[in-house]
Amino acid sequence: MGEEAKEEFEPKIVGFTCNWCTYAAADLAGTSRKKYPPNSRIIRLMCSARLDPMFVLKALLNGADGVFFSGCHPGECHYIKGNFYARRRIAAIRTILKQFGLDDRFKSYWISASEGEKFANTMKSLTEEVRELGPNPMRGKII
Amino acid sequence: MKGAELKHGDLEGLLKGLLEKGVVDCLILPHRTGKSVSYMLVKDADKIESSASALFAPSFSVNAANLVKGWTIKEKVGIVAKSCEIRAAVELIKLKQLDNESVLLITTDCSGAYTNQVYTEHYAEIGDLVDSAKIKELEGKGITIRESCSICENRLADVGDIIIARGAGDDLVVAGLTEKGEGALTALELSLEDKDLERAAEKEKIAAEAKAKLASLPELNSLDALEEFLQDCIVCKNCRDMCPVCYCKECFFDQPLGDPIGGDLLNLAELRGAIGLPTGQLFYHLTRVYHVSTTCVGCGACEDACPKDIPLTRFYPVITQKVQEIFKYEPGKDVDEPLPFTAYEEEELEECLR
Amino acid sequence: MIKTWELDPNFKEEIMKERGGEHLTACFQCSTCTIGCPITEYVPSYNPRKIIQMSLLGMRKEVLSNPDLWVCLICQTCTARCPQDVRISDLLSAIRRIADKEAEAGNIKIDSSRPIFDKAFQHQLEKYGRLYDIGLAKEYYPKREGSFFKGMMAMMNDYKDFGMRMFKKGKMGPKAMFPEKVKDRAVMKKIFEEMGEK
Amino acid sequence: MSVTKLAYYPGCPSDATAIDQDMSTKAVFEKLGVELVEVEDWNCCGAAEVEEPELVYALNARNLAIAEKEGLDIVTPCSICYYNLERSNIALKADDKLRAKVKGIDSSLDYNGKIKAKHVLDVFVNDIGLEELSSKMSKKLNLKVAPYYGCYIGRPPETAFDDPDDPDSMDKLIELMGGEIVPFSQMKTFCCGGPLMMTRSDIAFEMARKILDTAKSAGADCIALACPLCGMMLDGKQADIEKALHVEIDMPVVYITQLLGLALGIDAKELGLNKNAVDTKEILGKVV
Amino acid sequence: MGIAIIGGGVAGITAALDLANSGYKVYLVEKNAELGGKMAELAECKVGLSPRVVEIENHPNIDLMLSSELESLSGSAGNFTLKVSGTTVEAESVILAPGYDVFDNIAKSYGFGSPDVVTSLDFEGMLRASTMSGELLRPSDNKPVKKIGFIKCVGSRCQENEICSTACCAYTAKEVWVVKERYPDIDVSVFYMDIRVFGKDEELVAELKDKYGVKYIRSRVPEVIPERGSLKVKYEDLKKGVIANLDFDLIVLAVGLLPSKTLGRLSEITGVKTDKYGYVETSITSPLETNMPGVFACGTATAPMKVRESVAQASGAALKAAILSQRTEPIPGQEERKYIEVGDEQKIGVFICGCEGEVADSVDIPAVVEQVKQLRDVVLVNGDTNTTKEVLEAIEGGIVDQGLNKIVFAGYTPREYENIFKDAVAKAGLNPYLLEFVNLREQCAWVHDKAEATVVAAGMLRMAVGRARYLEAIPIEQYPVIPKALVIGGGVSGMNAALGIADAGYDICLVEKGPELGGGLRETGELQSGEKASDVLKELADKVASNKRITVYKNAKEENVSGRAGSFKANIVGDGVNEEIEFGACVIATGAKDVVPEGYSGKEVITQAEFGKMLGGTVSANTIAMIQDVGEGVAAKYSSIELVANALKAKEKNPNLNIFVLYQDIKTYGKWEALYKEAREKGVIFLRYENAPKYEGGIVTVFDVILNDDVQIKPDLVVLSTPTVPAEDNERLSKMFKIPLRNGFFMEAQERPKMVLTPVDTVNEGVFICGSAVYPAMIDECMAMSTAAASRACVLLAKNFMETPAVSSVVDEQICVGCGVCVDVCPVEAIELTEELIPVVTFGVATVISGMKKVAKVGDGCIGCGSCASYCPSGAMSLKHFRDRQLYAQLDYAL
Repeated sequence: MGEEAKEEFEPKIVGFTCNWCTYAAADLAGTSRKKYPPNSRIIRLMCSARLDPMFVLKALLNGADGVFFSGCHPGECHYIKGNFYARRRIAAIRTILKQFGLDDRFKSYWISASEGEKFANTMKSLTEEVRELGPNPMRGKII
Repeated sequence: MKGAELKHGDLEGLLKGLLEKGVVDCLILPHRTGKSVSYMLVKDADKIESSASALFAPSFSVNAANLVKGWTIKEKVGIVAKSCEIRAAVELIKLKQLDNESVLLITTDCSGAYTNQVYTEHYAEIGDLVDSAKIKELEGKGITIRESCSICENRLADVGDIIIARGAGDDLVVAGLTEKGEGALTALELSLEDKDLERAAEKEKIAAEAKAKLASLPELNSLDALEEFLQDCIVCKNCRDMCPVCYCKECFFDQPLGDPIGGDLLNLAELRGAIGLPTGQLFYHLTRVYHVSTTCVGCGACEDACPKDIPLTRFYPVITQKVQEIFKYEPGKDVDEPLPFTAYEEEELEECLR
Repeated sequence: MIKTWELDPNFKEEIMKERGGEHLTACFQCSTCTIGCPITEYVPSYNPRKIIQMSLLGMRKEVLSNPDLWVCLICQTCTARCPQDVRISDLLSAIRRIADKEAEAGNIKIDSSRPIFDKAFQHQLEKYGRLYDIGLAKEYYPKREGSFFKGMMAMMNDYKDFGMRMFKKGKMGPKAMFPEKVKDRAVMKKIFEEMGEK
Repeated sequence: MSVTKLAYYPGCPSDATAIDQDMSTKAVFEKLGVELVEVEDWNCCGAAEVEEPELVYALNARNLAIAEKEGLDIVTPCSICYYNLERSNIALKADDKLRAKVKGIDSSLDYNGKIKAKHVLDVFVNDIGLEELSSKMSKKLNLKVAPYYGCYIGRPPETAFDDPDDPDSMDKLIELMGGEIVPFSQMKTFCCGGPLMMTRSDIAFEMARKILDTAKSAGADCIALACPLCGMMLDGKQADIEKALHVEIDMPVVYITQLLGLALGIDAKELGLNKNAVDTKEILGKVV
Repeated sequence: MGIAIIGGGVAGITAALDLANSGYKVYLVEKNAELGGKMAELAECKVGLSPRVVEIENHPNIDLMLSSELESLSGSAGNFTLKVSGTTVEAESVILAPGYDVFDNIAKSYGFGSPDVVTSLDFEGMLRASTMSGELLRPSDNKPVKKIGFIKCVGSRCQENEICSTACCAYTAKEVWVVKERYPDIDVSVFYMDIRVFGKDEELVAELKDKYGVKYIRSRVPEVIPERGSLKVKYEDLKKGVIANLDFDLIVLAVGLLPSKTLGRLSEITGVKTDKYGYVETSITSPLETNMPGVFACGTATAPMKVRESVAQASGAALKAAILSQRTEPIPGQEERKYIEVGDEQKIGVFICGCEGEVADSVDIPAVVEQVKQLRDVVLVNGDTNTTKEVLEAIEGGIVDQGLNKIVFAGYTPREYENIFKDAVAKAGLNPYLLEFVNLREQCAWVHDKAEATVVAAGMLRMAVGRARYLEAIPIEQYPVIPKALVIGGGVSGMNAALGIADAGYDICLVEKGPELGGGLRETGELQSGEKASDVLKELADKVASNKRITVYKNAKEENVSGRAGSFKANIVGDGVNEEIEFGACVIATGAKDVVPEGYSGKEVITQAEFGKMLGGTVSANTIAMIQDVGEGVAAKYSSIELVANALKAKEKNPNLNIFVLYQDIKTYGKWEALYKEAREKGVIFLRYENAPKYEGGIVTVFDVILNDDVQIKPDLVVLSTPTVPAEDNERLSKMFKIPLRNGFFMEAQERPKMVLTPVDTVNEGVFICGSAVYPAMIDECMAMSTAAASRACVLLAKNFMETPAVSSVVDEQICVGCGVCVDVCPVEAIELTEELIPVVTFGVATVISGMKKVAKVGDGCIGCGSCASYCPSGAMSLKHFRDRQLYAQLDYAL
């Protein structure tokens, strides 16, 4: 892709966050007025454990240029160990995505409720990384 | 492990003994139907005859585990099958689709199998028994084993309760891998002695060949490639139905759970200009490969089942193996090992996350 | 290595008996005194809080023979700022008095000319009731230098310019050559006898 | 005006090195209409060299007792004298036993704790008051002044009459006279080194230089101060400091009483301004 | 009648809500025009506090009296008459929560007055401003701040304010953390004397030092020197033995706390005694009671403290006040609610609130309204509201008048406001789960520029409308609340909690695993206040024994806990008991235990507790070495206090005793600072070390950081302050009650980074924690916390019924094949496989007659994490309100 096209490309990113850590961190980023790019839409889950890898697949097949997931740091889950299970599922789906070179479009983070700054910075770096990847080949495809 | 040396001719007696001594209440084992081989459920020991030719027949019809999926009755069933089938059975035990207490898993050595179609077509050349030399020889004639078998590293029996290993010529070794297996053999009044059936060198050789073969297969390394690969797919879901470890009673894809309703479809179409109507091939196969990612034994039943002859072996086992690698999990190996998705370690997998 | 059993645990009480030393133990080692002290810039080893800690522990000899005791300006900065009202200026004065007594008794040696100066100063007061600069100098310099001659030389050195300057400005006239005396000198003597260092 | 008559305690340097301060103090009070009665046969306060507190108390009990007999509060232009007088005053007032002990030395030390000890600066700013002073001023001082307070005006807390870290009584007075305060807050209460002058002149000189330097680089026309020991260090010894430390300073140093005298229109000579070690002529030129 | 609460800060707010929510009439008197007190001034606390303020403003049981002051009080407990700014209020009891004032007599040496030297409260303001601008600017020249120095203990632990202000260490850490989080490049140094933080705060400080590279410098800094455009701070570098200095461009003075200026007058009016520091006088065994019966005090009225402790005290005071009062008001949410039938027709109403400019300033609401209108089935879009009140009214109107059956609300974060809006929707007759939240303020308006924010807002609303279509009315089932509580742990906290709940009129099962009541306090000789621990225990135990409402089980354990808030079941198993009990709420008060640190052995080595007991008899020693801060475990909050109290008692017995205290931080917080001072004055020698002292051959060797030298002591007794570890049972209880632990101690529900407004609540509603089960605490705190836990339990027990949690998993039994993976991945063991006999099973090619069918069943314990739903490949298991299709809808519209 030419540089020019890259310039104009605004990635569409969808993210799943757990209610207790990362969603709270996003709120904290808000109360701290941390600006970050407007490319991500957040879907609130109660726990990382609710992340069904099908969501990731669906998002990517629907043309999301990036998908991310973020929850409490392992060991700090509000639901005691939800994120330990989530981590395994995420690892599995990443491995599958890797086969098709899609793993770069799926990011996972651990951001705790107190890490508002980290959330905002993550949104920045995520947007840049996805912008660098260019559009999802599935974008615009009718599926 | 403890085992006993036998001859091919002893197998019939051995299996009959299992029924007669009450070790199992019934048996599922391959039997010959003309040139072909399929499975039968035996209650009457007299129905077992000259098993050796069927037992080691290099043919794959269905995965035996698929036949016992949902076997939750208390009567004990012995299952005699190839490694990939027994492995699938073990996974089903973990998934509670089979009760460990009511099965006796007997694994036979496999040298690789031909599809039912190839086998019947070339029965004359292939015969009842093959070995690796024979397979090579036939390959020269364009008669090849199933692709899933050619990339299988687990052809030698090494899982289940009892293994039946082929030696040179007519020699066999039968050995118990588990307490249950050894108990069964003891009940058959076989004099058991310590046996070393590791067969490391042989295993390594098979693995090397399998790896080489795998490497030679075209790789599906992009979404475009996958799209092209699946272009003939009609989402008939036969692959799923024949998969031994796809165990749902009603598949997600047979339910309206994910489908938009009402004005939503139009809202979406309006937003995007056009939308495909669910459910797409990609979503179906990618979801399915995730669903079986830790349990897939690589038996190739999916490929056999595909009416469009899509070489699904290049998709399912190839990908699932990679997932299994990150969990250091070998499906079907040990009935007590937890499924990867039901376990965790507090610190792990950081390299698989980003 | 400080071996506490070889120290004098009563030293803190000894200090606290002195006027000004009463608050010694209130110290919580916060370092306010040391940080704010103007002298530390010139005498880096000078550390009031360390002197206090040593005193608390009973390091009597080390504290009393510490020459740093004598560089205190009594500027009261530490006293004003001390959050625990330790009154460090007064406290150090109390310690200096003990040191002085010990030195008088020959138990320690003080490596500072300040006690000599202070004493010389006090002698003027005792004698005249007021400060007599020349008397002070005449007593201080020889004692400091160890001989009359050296003392006179040192005095000359310090005073030759200064004296002339003062003289020129009418601040050190002939009148200054003689002590200004309090009339009731008897009372001065009595005061020093009763309250002075014994 | 609340104050009309005070007992005056000049302190030892008043007839020698701080004669200028003594002269100006007397002149200013006279101009202000406050009668100063010199404490009869006063004795030294003990300065910084008498370390024994009880000795200080006894010495000052005598001075206080004399003033008390006159029924007058005692005022001094010297900060150290003030400190010793007032701390003795406080100690004697608070401690009956101490008072008895002191009285036991000699009946002339019979002090009953009826009077206050004051520093002249305190009297100017807080007793006479800025308004009153202002009304009597006839001259404006077009001077940039570094007000130097030294130790005993804001410290220690019990005798202090100004803020320990940022005193401003002199500032207010100078501003009232039309003077400008140069940035000097860091040095306002920094010790001049005086107490070490005779025993560690090396340190004393460095400390004094720091004050002088600061005033100079702040652009001051002069330093104003209120203590003869500070005067000795900063003015009297300035040339010695210049010589010893190889610097050139040439910073006039004047007593606040001298400045106040100028503002009140008193003749410079009467204020002893010809007696300051560093020449003060330039200052005089800025009095209009 | 009712309860009058004086002070509308965080303590007053908390007490008011606890009382009002359990049916008491509350008069909340606040002298300012707004609620919130000091907390509203803190950088980000306002956001956390506002939902509570909204709740109070809309609460039917609270008479909010703003800009009002108490003028007089007459009458007695149960019958007070108050004059509040001219109005007469009748109350049965009074709670004083006037808060604190900030130390303002700051020494000029700190350069205070220079624009770049600010107090911590000013700094909160700067942080708030930086929140808006994105930059932390130096007040003097508006240039970005690069180096900040925090100076602690300004106006505390000093002559003007003798005691320790307790909160400063923690709030400084919090401010530093905010700075480093937001501006990692800013260099931060903190000057301190002792770091007096505990638990989570302790971890924060460690993190600040290690992870964020904040320099913690041990020096009480007396002056800030402006020099060449920067601010110089001198400090003592102990290692090098020199006075060093650092330059900063901003100095933050961590100013101390003083009793509220209004307290003096309140004391005159009410007759409540204050102590010598000006705080309300309370005792450590009854920290909430004043000398006036019926008048209680809480929060910083009683001593300087943090928000967490204030809030605990406030809840506790609420219960104390409630016990003296009559419940007269209905409990909100307990009224009969009928929900309209939602037909097939989608009638989606969208409400976008300007949030008093907080949204409207960034988002072009009319433009968003236009876009949302285009979506099918959206019948109403309202973008005209600006306040919570307005939007709540509009929503209610939309439901009642226009028959909306799906509501999308766009405004604040659901994390804080969801309950208020759900309640409003429910009141209007719509099932509350037909409400969808859009977080326009926190996650859009505050983080995006204007043009972007409008685009994002429209996108977020599309997602919400998409999801709203699939929302289901979740049947809300009610179940009766069992008016009975279980208290686990028979120590002081447990007994006190049990007595509190019993006094409020509920039956209690008090379960103690040991043979005796009393817990850790049984190991204690005297309390820090001088009272005999055994007397205190006896009094409590007698009260417990004679209280007919309390059934005590000793040598017993609770097992098989099931159920949920309001209706739990458990078995009490123990000495001759195996009883099933039912209870509505549970208080866990398991305490903690001491461990003897390793590396110190010998018969002359004893623990502080043992020494405390020894002090009851004779102490035959000439030299004692007390060692603090050694060993694995956490230092109890009372550790330093116990140490100095014991040292003092020992000195009292034998003034010639040489006591050496070897320590890192003396944490005599609050008024206990006086005890530390007394210990020093009595001649106890304190030696500060950095590396743990050694004890070998009868000699203690410690490297004293002040003297920069090894000091050796030959003690006759070595007294170790024992670190504390959690009670062994915590692990088991954590699993059983599904409450996460932190370092083995129970975690409170709200793990917000900066404040804890519900310190005794847990993630498992209906289960409360207190005392040393949370963090090893002083007896006064245990008392306050246990009363708070009792109070929170009583708020729940006061209800007639509870509603089943709607967000829980549900299984489609027709689809479930019983693979049991859901059982394995459920973190709280809420799912079980049930076996059902089935007549015919067909599998593969074979058919057998008879068989068992395994089906997953979701039990009451489900906490709604969704782990099961995400695994289940067939979709047989799903999480209500987070069903696949609901999430897919969001996904569909996100792109």
